[in-house]
Amino acid sequence: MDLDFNKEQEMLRKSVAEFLSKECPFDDVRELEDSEKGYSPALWKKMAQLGWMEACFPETYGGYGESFFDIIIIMEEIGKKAYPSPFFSTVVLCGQTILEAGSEKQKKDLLGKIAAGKLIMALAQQEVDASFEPADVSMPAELSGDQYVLNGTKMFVQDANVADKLIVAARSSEGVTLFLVDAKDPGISCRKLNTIGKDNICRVDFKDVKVSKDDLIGDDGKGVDILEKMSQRAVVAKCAEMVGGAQESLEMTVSYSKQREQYGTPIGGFQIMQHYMADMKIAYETCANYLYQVAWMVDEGKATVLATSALKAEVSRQYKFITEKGVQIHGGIGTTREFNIGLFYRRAKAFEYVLGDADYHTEKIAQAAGM
Amino acid sequence: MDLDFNKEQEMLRKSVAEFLSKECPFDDVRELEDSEKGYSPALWKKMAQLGWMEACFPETYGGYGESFFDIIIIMEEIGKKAYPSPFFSTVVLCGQTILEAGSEKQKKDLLGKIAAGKLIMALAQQEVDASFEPADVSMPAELSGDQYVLNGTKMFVQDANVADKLIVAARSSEGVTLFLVDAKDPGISCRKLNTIGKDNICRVDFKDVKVSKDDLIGDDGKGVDILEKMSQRAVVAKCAEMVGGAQESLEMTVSYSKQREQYGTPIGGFQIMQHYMADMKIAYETCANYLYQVAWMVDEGKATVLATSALKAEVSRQYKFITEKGVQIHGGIGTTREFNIGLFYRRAKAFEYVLGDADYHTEKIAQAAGM
Amino acid sequence: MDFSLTAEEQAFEKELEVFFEAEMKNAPPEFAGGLEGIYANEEGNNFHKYMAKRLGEKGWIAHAWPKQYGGMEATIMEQMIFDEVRGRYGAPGIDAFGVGMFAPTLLVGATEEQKERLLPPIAKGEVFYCQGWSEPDAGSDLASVTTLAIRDGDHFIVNGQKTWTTGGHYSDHMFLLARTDSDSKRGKGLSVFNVDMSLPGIEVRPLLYMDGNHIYNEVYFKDVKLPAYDLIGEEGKGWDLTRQTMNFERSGQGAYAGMRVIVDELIGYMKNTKRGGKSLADDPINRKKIAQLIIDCEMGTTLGYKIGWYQSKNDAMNIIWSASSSKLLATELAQRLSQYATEIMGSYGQMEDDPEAPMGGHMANLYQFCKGMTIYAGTNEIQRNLIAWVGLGLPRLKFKP
Amino acid sequence: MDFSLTAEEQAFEKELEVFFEAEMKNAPPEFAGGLEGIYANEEGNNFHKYMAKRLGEKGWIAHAWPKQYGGMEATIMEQMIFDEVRGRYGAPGIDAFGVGMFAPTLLVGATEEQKERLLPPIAKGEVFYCQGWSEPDAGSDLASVTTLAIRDGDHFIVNGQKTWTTGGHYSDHMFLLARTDSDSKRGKGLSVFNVDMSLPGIEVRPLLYMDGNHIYNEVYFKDVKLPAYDLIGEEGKGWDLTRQTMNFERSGQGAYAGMRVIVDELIGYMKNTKRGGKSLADDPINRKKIAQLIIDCEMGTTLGYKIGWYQSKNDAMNIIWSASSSKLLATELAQRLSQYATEIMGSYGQMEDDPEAPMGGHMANLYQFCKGMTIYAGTNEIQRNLIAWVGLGLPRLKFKP
Repeated sequence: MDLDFNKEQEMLRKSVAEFLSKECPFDDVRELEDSEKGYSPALWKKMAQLGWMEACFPETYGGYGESFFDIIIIMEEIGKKAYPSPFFSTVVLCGQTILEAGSEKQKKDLLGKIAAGKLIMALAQQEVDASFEPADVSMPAELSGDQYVLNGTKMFVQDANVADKLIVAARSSEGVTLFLVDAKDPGISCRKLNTIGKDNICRVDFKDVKVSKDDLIGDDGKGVDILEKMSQRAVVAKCAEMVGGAQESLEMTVSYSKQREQYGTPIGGFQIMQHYMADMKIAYETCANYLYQVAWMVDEGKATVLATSALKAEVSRQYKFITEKGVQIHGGIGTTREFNIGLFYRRAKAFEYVLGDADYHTEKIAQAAGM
Repeated sequence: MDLDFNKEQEMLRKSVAEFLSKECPFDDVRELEDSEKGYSPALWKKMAQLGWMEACFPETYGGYGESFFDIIIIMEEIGKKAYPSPFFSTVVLCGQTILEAGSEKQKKDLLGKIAAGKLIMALAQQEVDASFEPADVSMPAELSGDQYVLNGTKMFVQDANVADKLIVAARSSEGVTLFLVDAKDPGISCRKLNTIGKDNICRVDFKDVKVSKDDLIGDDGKGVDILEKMSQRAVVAKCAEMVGGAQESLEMTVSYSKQREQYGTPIGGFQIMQHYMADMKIAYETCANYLYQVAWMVDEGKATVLATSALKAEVSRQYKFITEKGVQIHGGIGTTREFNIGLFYRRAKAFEYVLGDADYHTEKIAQAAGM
Repeated sequence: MDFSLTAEEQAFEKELEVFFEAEMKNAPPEFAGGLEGIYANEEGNNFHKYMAKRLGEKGWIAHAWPKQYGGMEATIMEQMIFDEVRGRYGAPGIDAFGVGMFAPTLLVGATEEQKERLLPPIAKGEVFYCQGWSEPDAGSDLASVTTLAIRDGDHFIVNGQKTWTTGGHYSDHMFLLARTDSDSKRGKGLSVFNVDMSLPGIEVRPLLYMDGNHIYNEVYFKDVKLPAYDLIGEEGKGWDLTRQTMNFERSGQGAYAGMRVIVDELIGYMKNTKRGGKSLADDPINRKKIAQLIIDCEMGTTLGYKIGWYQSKNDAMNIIWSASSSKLLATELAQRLSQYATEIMGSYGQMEDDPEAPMGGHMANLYQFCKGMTIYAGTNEIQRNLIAWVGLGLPRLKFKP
Repeated sequence: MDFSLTAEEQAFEKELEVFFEAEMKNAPPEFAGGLEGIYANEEGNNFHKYMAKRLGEKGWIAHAWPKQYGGMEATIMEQMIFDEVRGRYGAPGIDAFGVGMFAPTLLVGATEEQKERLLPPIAKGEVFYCQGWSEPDAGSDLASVTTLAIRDGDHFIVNGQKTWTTGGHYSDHMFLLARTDSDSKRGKGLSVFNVDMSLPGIEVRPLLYMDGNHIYNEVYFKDVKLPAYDLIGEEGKGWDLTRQTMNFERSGQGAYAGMRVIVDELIGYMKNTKRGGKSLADDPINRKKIAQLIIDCEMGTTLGYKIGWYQSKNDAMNIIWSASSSKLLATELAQRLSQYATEIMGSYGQMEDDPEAPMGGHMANLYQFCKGMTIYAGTNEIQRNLIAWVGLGLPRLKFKP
């Protein structure tokens, strides 16, 4: 057992942290949130140049790494800085799906471009009924000659508005299947929704969008399996972002409480504030520890549904708890757009919906426990 | 609107309170809990002499009152003193059932005896599967000539061990039906269970117990309706006992916290203790207010399932909360048999099970709200 | 013990229902209600002001005031009925600051001239107020305000900064707490003023809420010349007056009625919505959440009656802790409501104002705005302290600096 | 970052599983585990002492101690594995007071002679301790103990009263905190002693738990003559030594493993039980409760590893707050577990020891006993204070008297 990060990992963390602190301070985050694109193409290029995306894929496919912990570290730092970018959509949701199930050609082509910062992707799974279950995908993909034709609506597709390509889960005669689609296809229309996370969540409509048989990701009808396997990794990566945000929220709150005085004393001296912050610390520390353990399990191929679902359910709950108390301790200033704790309060809620909310994962745990 | 009790009610409250303080201090409560009978026959007689039971029934049937608030006041005071007696089983569960559905003869006979303190009764509804739903009663009552024959097991029958008569819910060919049974019938065996409330909860087995057709309470097959109507009143009465206990728990805790010193200051001065107690006070006050409102609704014939279920669900939750924090604030001494807060901590749990727990009533609320 | 309404009260309730039913048809589409509804945009604020005028015509703004100031001397019970029905319809029109806080302050502490001058415009729904209390370094610890108002003949010259000035950008007047003795400390040397917001030297700057809405403001005073006749109460005795106003601030009736309506709206949404082929209304976890919200609304409503009862008996001590309790219950219920609603809606719960958002996206906004509620008007921590001190008589420890 | 066990560690885990699997067959019927299991009755205590002896033979009691005192110098990791497996089997045999608190104190603060005399019997599982800390007026505020131990030649004469003496009625020795300087105040003038409970003048009186079980005791000292060689550490420096012991007290590994097993037992019960014709295991509300318990066990277990990691690096500051955190998590999980279990069982949840009680009625007992857990060994309020002060560096305010 060795519960420290190694030197290379610490270096990666430091470089990501320094880059984001310098290149995207919180004021820029707010600006990006309010922008139509919701991210900075210039910074995206720099991230690629620094090798962040390369770190996430094996050498064969244009990367140089394969340790899942590198993704965890990058996501944690992204979380700390509340940094908006299509990294999670592109590298994790789509990248891991391709890595899991893509053909050699797709891997070389797509992952190579992602690694080089030249391809942004988005995953379209949820539909109008908002079910998180991959098996509930019902949008039809009808075989017509050599092509599949997609018709229908996908909801809550993050970064569809800025993606070059989409992976779309749709139902063929064989079952749920994943299709690689050009985001600029004229049959596709995309509308960015107004969400609490201000984070490029889109509705995407498909009208007679044609997909060649070569553009299936994985076998026809195998979409549910692929998505579930990908989810194991993606859930952990998203939780890393949340845990990073929780850490930053805790730290900024503790620091504010030491400096802010009321009644002639720092508010962090009041017992009720101390108890709030003690609980916040416990929440953060237990989530972080468990995150690393589950990430290790994923890396070792030992991940279980119970563990990833327990992680997502608890991190969702505790991130909300930490940011809620964080705002409360900040007082009025914490509720404003210009103060940073609010960025995290909003993200805690937004991220709850990514890859299944607490009730969804809670039920998965019960199933995994044999009930 | 008039949210005060009237003079007569205040007098009744005072007389009940004084009687219990004098006749059954907490040390005696502990003794009664450990005794086989679980109550004091001598005090039962005195209660009758003081007219407590008479206060609960109309004049026609041997009483002198009919205000539901008199029952509420008596139950509140019983709750405050953690007083163990078969009052709830006899006067409320069975008394109200008879009042609701008994024949004139049964009312005159049975209620008169109850009012005179000469009859103790118990209601047998739940069965081995522990369902709270009257409609789930499955113990058979087979018609054989002029008689019904009862066979089976009833669980969690409070005071069956000291009752003279039982009202037994069993299933005839017409549906769930209520039977009046002599508790000393040789076909009946009763075993007192070891429970957290130390409160005469029994298992009762019936073997070929014969009941004459005259001893039905209400019509054949109408048991579910009768029990549900009775429950409206009985739930409120039990909640009154719980609210009384909550009040006493709050008061003894506040008073202890003012007097107990640690670190050179009364522990009630520490902010976290103050916040616990503020929440306890809100919990008690809101429960008490709502209790009176629902009691008024019952008295006016306006009671709804939503209101009584909301009351029981919330009072169950808050009584547990108040006593849990009450013990915590007392510290070690609060966990002992000799200190009084523990009596209430145990009762809060025991009473949760009476006439449906929080989950049961929560579901009833959802139904009543049209879901 | 009697919770019934008299025949007159029932008739009044009916009259109000008819009135609000009709008037709410004039609301802008997807009107949000609450502070966000009336201050975040012009349509909402216009509707607020329109409704205030209508209420003023009916005499319902100043319902319980003495007749000489435009009131109708209604009973507390009638006022409660008004609050409850208004809450049920989510109707604006009552200025929380002018009507809810400053008018009672005037009734308690103003001169006859001031009452006659200032109260009737409020009663008619023609003048709107904001609150000039908090400063960057004086939040919960309000007694440490530093804004100065220094007497200069028959004027006071004001310099300083106020913050969290809810609705300041739509207000005609402010009631200001400022230090009239520059050598004074804490509660001493403070005074209360009626301030015309159009005076030269006053600058109102938006302070955006975390969701981007403009509700709050910062208000800067630079050599603002206040006429001395707008000093309310005695010079230097403003702290006592303000502490009374704090209690006016904390009743919050009508909130429960409003939330109960939202719960019903949510139930309707659930019954009409399927996820994974199953009705949201059939999910036992959802049902449990709804039941708890209903319980909370029920408990809060009854507590509201009790506060009214205490008010009708002028039972000051009980009013304080019970009003604090109601502030806690209502604001924590708002948190729970927005939490549960946004959970029940699943991914739709993250949608703010958007054509596809369920319930107008108000629940995602409330999820954010409710965080302000547990902070403003006395943080919930302060309220719990108050309940402990006033309601339970627990000792107030002093700290060594 | 590596959570794996080495081959040796895995083999050790296996060995322990085989051992406990076999030994637990000797447990009395419906053995409850925990403090109630080993102190509430003679059968349980006999089994505890039998198991201690077996563990002593294996060398597992003193696993991590230096070899000269009967230890095996095992790693922290091996100790954690031991705690976890023992917890999983709910096995007794480790004296929480002698092994868990007093032995580490001796290792830190005793003379060579004392270590050689006192440690080996503990290591062999032959001598059992109780804790002589709390007094009626010194609970959380332990520094205010008043029991006196006044030097008289080569003895100390002890007078006073201790309380909450868990297992005092089954203990051979006590480690006592007493005041050796009658003029001293608070942390000064306190000393630690090893006390033979059979000395004349010591009286142990039962202090029944709320469920009627006999776990705690009051211990009265009347002119008890302690030999001076049983003074541990320097005279008058007992407070520093005790504060270190507090940290030994607060690790609580193994608790999560034990509770995880109870959760599985509960799941088994639910799958085999129907209510109103439906399996308890199919009820979504029940499923949610179980899931939350599993989450809590998972989180706690991983925190346990982290504490072990800090211990292995002698990272004192992190050990303090993380051990406090673990005490909070474990005790509040015990509350939640007993709460949920007694809810899921419905009316059966109220049954204590009874032939018809599910899971031996232990959940109704735990529902009561868990209240002690959040109080003893440093109340949960004190633990949260500690986390704030030590873990977050928040200021410690002083009160004016």
